[in-house]
Amino acid sequence: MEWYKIVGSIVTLIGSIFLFLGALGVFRMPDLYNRMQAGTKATTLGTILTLLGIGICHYEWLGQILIIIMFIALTNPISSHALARAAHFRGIPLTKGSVADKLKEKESSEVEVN
Amino acid sequence: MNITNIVHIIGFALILIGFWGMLTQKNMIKIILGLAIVEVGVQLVMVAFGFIEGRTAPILDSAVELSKASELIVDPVPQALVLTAIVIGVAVNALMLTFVIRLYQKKRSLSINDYKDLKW
Amino acid sequence: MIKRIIPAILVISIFFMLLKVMTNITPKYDLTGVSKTYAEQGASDLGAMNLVTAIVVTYRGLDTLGEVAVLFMAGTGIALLLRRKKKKKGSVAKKREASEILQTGSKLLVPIIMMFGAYIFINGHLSPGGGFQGGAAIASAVMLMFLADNSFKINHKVFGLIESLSGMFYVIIGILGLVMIGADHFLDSRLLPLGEFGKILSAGTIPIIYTLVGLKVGTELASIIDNMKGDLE
Amino acid sequence: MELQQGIFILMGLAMIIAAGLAMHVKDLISSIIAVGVVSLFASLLYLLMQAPDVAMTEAAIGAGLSTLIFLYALHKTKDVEEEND
Amino acid sequence: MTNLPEILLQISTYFVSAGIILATLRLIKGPSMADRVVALDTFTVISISLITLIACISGRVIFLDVGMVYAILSFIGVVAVARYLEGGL
Repeated sequence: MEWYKIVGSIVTLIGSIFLFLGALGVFRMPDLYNRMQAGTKATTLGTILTLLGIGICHYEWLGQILIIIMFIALTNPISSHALARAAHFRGIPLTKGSVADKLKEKESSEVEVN
Repeated sequence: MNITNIVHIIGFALILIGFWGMLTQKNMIKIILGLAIVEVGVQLVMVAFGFIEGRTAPILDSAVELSKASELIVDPVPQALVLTAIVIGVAVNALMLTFVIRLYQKKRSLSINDYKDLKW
Repeated sequence: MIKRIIPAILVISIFFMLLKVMTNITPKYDLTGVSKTYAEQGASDLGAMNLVTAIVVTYRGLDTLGEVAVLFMAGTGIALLLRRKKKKKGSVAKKREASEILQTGSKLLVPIIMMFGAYIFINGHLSPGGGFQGGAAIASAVMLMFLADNSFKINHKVFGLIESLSGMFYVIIGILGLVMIGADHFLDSRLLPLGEFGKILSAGTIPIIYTLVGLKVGTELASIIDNMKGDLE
Repeated sequence: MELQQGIFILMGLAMIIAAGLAMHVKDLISSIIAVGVVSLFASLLYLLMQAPDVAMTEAAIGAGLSTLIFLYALHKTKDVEEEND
Repeated sequence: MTNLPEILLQISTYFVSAGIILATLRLIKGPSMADRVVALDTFTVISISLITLIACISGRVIFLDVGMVYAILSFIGVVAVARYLEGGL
């Protein structure tokens, strides 16, 4: 019984719970921006933890797994940022309880200056 | 109910859905999307023909013993066929979409019902 | 009404056809015929770890040549159909620029994706992957530059040169096999020594052929995307 | 073994639902996205059927290239479509 | 006790499958197309970890290459749809 396998599988389990919670947030959150936050932040953390756990289980694969983690950390924020910006310009409304809309404030102030 | 049969059912269901969409939709882009779904179904069925349960991928690295390779790996020939079919599929889709764009520039319509030049 | 009935009849008949096919399939339990031969002899014969690569490049090399030709014809057809017209002044619709994060990120990611595509097709005989996948990755890098930068244009001369040179060398390697090995060895990969099993420089000409195929497929798909984008010049 | 069959059936159901959605919804972007989902799950199925080469091809082409080609075609034929909506 | 890691990995596979089901429900429900794109984004991220789990269960290191391709190329589709929606294509 190797101890690193137990540690790795526990880390994987925590990561998969984060993945599940992210998907639950995608399903349950009230508006698009909240859903996007759940679907990006939680799932990115979950994926990184899952990969790390498997990397601990099979320590000889750790190099490739670190490369995958680097790719995810580089690409995931870009896609969700582009999507959120597009949804904002498309005019998809925020939910009722939201308190701040910085992009709109910035745009309106730029229009006033011009 | 083994895995080959499950994948065959999935593939055949995709083929039927794609055909139904191709035959009933009016929008030409949607017809091409139906053809893309049919392609995915056919490729799934073809890969499932070569799948053997309990065997591993046809790449002979340290996990596969070289002398007993033919008893340990799945069939590589359908995989090679599907590999080329996918690339061809996307090129053919692009060509058909080009035809749609040209037709649209001619008649300003995407509906298949507006093109009845050869209808008898 | 008739427009619903005829498709329904057709789909139901296709369903019964597929049902007939499905009930006659028995799952395989062993390799048979040609695939058994490939699995037994492929490794010692060609020195490639990846048997799919061995089949695509050497055993079925002529099919791959034909496929590259089909891809070339599709690309040419798209370029012919979507010929560009000269731009009239002031007629161009204004497009929204990409955000700064996307621009910076694409500057960071495009070289990585290009390098990764090259890694995929150079390692085609050792790991999954090969010319088609690597070509798709290179085309995706070009696509990311199109998405991030509205004024980006590809250099048609360089792309056309790479495409035609790689296609030409592919055919030349095939004919060399015909000349040097024997009459029925078109596109044979055993021109060069097979080398040590499992190293990068092994398996004869398979890495060279897959690199050429990768360059050709990548430039081909990139020019298809460029033509589909088709802004007026 | 049970778990593996369960994953196959789950992914197959997701694929069939996405394909039906692609043919059913009115708006074209949603149906292009649904076809992207179909090709994503197809790539996972290839991986489960021990065909990593095919899975890699489907991932590299179905993820970006095919979606973008459809979107360009949609962009070029857009003006009438927005009138109809 | 000896096969505790395998049991834990199986439980993680169940959690990931439940995530797929929930994201599929959002794909069906999604009122606007942007919601469906969010579902696609979630699918791609989940599928990377599923690929790694498959590689771990079947014990082949070569499957990680597919995961690498997915990790670096799958975001391009989402970016393409986003650029289309904001009118910059």
